Amino acid sequence: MATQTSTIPAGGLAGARDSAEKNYLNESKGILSWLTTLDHKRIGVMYLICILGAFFLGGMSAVLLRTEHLSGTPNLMEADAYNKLFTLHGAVMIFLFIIPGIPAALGNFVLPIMLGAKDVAFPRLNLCSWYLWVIGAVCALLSLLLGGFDTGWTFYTPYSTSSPFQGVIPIVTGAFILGFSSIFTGLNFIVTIHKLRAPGMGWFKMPLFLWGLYSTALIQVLATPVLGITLLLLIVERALGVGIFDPALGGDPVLFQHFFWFYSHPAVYIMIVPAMGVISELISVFSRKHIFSYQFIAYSSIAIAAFGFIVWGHHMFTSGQSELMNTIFSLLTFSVAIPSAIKVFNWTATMYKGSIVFKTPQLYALSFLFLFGIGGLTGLFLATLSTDIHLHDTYFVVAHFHYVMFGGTVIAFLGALHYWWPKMFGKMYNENWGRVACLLIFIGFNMTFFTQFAMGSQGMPRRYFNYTEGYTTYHVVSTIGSYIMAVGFFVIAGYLYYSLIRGRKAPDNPWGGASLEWQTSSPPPVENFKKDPIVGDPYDFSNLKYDPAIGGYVRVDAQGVAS
Amino acid sequence: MSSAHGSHSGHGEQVGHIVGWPILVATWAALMVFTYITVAATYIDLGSLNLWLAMVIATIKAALVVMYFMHLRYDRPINALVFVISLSALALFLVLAMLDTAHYQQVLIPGYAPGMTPR
Amino acid sequence: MEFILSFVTQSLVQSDGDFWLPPRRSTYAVEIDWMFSFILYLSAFFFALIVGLMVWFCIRYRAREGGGPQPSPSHNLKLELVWTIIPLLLVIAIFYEGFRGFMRLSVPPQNAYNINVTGQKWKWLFSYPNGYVDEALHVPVDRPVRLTMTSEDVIHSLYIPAFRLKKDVVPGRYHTVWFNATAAGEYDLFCAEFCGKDHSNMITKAVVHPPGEFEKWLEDASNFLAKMPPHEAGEKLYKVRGCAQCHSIDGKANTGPTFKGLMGHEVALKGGTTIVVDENYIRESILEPNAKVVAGFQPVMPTFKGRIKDEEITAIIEYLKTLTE
Amino acid sequence: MDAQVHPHADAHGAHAHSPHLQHHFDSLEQQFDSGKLGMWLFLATEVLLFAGLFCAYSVYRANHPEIFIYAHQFLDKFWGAVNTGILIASSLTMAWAVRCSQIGKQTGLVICLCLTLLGGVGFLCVKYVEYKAKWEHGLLWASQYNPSHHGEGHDEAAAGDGHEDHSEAPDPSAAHAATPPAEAAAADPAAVTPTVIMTTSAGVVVERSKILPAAMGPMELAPDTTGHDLHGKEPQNVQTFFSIYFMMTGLHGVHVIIGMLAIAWVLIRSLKGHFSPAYFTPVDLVGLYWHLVDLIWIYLFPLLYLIH
Repeated sequence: MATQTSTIPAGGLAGARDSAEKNYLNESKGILSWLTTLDHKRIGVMYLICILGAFFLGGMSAVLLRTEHLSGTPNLMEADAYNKLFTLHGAVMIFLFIIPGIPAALGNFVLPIMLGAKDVAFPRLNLCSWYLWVIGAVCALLSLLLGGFDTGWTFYTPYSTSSPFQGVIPIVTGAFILGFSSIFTGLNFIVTIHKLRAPGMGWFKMPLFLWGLYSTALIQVLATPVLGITLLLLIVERALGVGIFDPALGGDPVLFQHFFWFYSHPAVYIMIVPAMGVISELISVFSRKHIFSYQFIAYSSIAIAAFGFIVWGHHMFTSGQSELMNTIFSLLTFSVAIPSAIKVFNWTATMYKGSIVFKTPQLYALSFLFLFGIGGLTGLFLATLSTDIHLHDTYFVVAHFHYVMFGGTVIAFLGALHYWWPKMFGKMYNENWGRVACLLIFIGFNMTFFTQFAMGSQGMPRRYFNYTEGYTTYHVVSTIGSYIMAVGFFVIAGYLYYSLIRGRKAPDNPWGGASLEWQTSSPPPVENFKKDPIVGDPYDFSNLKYDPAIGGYVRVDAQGVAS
Repeated sequence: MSSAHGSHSGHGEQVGHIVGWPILVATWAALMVFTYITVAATYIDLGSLNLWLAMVIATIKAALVVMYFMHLRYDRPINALVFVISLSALALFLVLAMLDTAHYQQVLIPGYAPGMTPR
Repeated sequence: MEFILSFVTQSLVQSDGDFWLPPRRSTYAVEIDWMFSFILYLSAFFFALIVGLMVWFCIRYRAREGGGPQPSPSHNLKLELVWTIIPLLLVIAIFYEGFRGFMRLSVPPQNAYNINVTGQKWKWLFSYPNGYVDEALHVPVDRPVRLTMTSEDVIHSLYIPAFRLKKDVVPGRYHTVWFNATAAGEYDLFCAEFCGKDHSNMITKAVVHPPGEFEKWLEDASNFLAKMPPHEAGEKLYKVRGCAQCHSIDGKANTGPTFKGLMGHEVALKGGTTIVVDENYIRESILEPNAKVVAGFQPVMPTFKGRIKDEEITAIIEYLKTLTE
Repeated sequence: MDAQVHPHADAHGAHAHSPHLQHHFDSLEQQFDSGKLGMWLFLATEVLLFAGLFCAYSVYRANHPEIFIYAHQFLDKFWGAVNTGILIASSLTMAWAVRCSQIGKQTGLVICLCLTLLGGVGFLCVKYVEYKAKWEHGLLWASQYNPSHHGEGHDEAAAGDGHEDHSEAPDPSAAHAATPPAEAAAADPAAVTPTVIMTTSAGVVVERSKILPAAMGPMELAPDTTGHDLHGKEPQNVQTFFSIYFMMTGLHGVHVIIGMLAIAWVLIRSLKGHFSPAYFTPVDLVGLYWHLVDLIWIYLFPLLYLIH
């Protein structure tokens, strides 16, 4: 390929692009060339395909779960099937979709380009991460074949060591392997950001998305190994009877919860911090205005990552954790509210006096502000000791984390997908359908989960197959909402697929973004840049002008042309 | 081999720090001495100090290994920072978990282990 | 401040639940609900502020033909400090109030009436001071009650929404909680920690008796041997005295032989002999369980000698007879 | 000369670089630093992987010192010390191997790597001897913990090994004297209630029921037998120590094996002459890993073997 690239005169294709142009997608052909690729962009695309598959599986199980709840009596499945299904939904969504979602799929694609690098620091390790993801997914499927698992994604002992279903060990093994996939991705990103920034790309010249990914990677590297050892202990506990967590053998089940949440709370920030990074990009680009207070947003990402390590005990307020630790963890938990609030205020301030364009990604960003606002604020109820006692393990918690994980991360993921879709595949999608789908998802989401706040605070416990009379209306409204959301997702799948085969050719810079990925072609060449990109302020849009002829933005000032 | 070296010599820089053999041997000797001390110390009853003494010696040994065998003393500071941060996370985990378990001991049923084989 | 607080508290006591919260039926439910409402209004304010600004900016600054962004600063330290420090003070206040409420509900009063609770897959057993065991929680109104809870198998969690009370029930530990019910009635009692197949059926009632009636109920209920037909009393004993843990009634062997069709049938014993199960064998097996162990089972049953009355054994035998028909 | 051909080595056409330079790096120094940083991050994850076990250890030891004091005597200080020596020596040879590769001494590199590998083999052999002894005495993790000859188990182990350490090892009875927590617990009726001790009608054999007492209502339980009938010697839940012991040494052993595989890989490459002062990163990184394995053992040895 070196010879191929050298035959194309650098920069000679700026105006006249034709289908013969080489890019990372058509540079080599055949499934094998993808499966053995070391190109971060291809690995990102492979991740994207895989996690969308996982998202489909998790989403379908959610729809089935909601359907079951149309009435308080069994109507679709039996209790065991329900329990396995909600466990599957949780485990798939968390381990296979949300955690790798933004970092591994989209981050992999754009991180090196945003840095002006040719690839991540360790391309082989990157491919290895993807294969580990696949192996983890295979373990999850294997566990379904072996009878499934009904422990909940939290695998609390002693239930998980005594559960009658044989799928527990395979899924725990799968989660263990997925943990290493996540660790290697994080490790790769940290080294890449430290060592492979293009000349002139200082830490504070990086787009805020990269600060988000960097913070995420720190958590991945520091917290995930603890999940590894926890799951390893769980496997030997169940297979061999090593009684460290099982009270029947003299172990301590509350200690397991400490172990589990030491990872799994920071993991919540693995899920949300990259989403926050995405929103920083979208709000700024589509308001055509410099992000408000870059440094506060950057530091608040790091702060969230750091505080994330000292708040895990708030999952254990009713578990038998000592009162002292309940108090300490409650106090520490509130610390996370501050950097989150700073971010939200700064995003809002960014829009002030902007020139706001309502493209699909921006609609997702606005939805994010709305939904994450609710998700974040309801966190206050759960961080407060006295109210958490009542709300713990009810649908209030379910609604809260769906507002953060779905209303936050998935919405940001969709925003990011729409934002970088032209860059990844070189095709534009239909804006109008994009807006319709966003609206459907927004309405469906609020119907599904806002009702769950009320139902939870009224006392409906989570993970319930049946429910008592009083909660029927809530459940029915919630289920209808989930159907509306499902329709929204099918619309997205439809027009994105259509864009791949029939979509308008995407310009290099359809949104007028100022970060480096918009300086290369859509889709980018294998080596990311044909000529060295100009590193500048990633939120300075003053020298980008809309050119109706190509349907995108071009640089207008002399310096840009000169280099 | 020499050709590879030659092609590189144009850069003129040696990456990494070479630790001299006397330092390696001295480190090894110190580690052996500390191992002897730590074993010997267990025969003196110092109460709870025994544990702390053993941990202090182990930490000195670990520091020797990290600084000289692992070159951290001569390495880029970022690598040391990574290592220190990982140890801080470890400490955080240990301290908070121990603090909690120490406080909830009184609600535990002593010796509860009904699943153990009868003996 | 105190006045406002007591006013709000009063009005909350009068009201009977709302859109957000179920009826409040314990003393500290009032405090928790006050806290809930405080956070709710505070959150609503901030949410309205953010979304209001967002919508306003969207309308006011939507892109117009030819118009770019207006010049505005991209940072402002004073503003940053304001929206860092105000939330900080607010969350500290919330933490402190939540902490005080938590401490009050963590420390049971000295004179609390104690009831022992056992969680097991998938039911609750409540053991009263006189030794009587019931499957529902019965408590007197206006009297502090302490629950001393443990589990036999996996983690459960005792949850009574009307009392705003929740605590995990963990094997190998005794967790205590307390409450003071403020009105007579029947309230839902849930298991809130996932515990397997029938987790969502692990529901019972918390029955709050009007003044003076709890003692009467307890006496009546404890006297069930005299009041119930023997086989019904035997069934109750089967459930609450732990037989059900090892002896099924559906024909499946568990830790011990099933009770289904046991009475009157011949069983093989350890050591090669056989015996016909009759009243005497049942009685012996309860009092000296390891004297004649059925082949294929471990001698692990505890003795009930001195801990079970003759009438109770008779009732259990009567119950076993019904399982053969 | 160099069998290691990087597919991207020449993609970066602008400058002529060492064949060891991958296409996405600008200089060997950048590549080396990246590798080092990556390895240190990986070592950080290893530290946190072991963090879980150290945490479990600390939690149980802080709350139940009697278990650890009693149980550690079944571990053999002598073999533990031997293994510490072996690992430290192998760390020296590994560090020396890195030095050899840095200054281009091929033979030295190969010899040092072989010696390091030998150290790993030695360590595993000793571990085998130790595990075998535990296995024979039923001193295993919780579900398999079934010390065949109680008390004697230890004596045999002591007699069998015949190392001078044992002559000085505390008498088992001294350890048994250190059981008051168990007895104290047993004397407290509230604590007795839940313990699973039942006398049979004969009143002689003490049997642990598998049935949890709570099933009978927590109020009026357990006849008046007290804890020392159980065995009178051993604190409760000694199995926890062995669970932790096997998990810690087992996971460490796995790391030793992985380290040995990595060293073998580096050895093969060094035999092929892949390394030079310009390119020795794999030796260096494998060395870092091996030192970390040593580092963890430096803590495991006093924590498990040298409990006082």
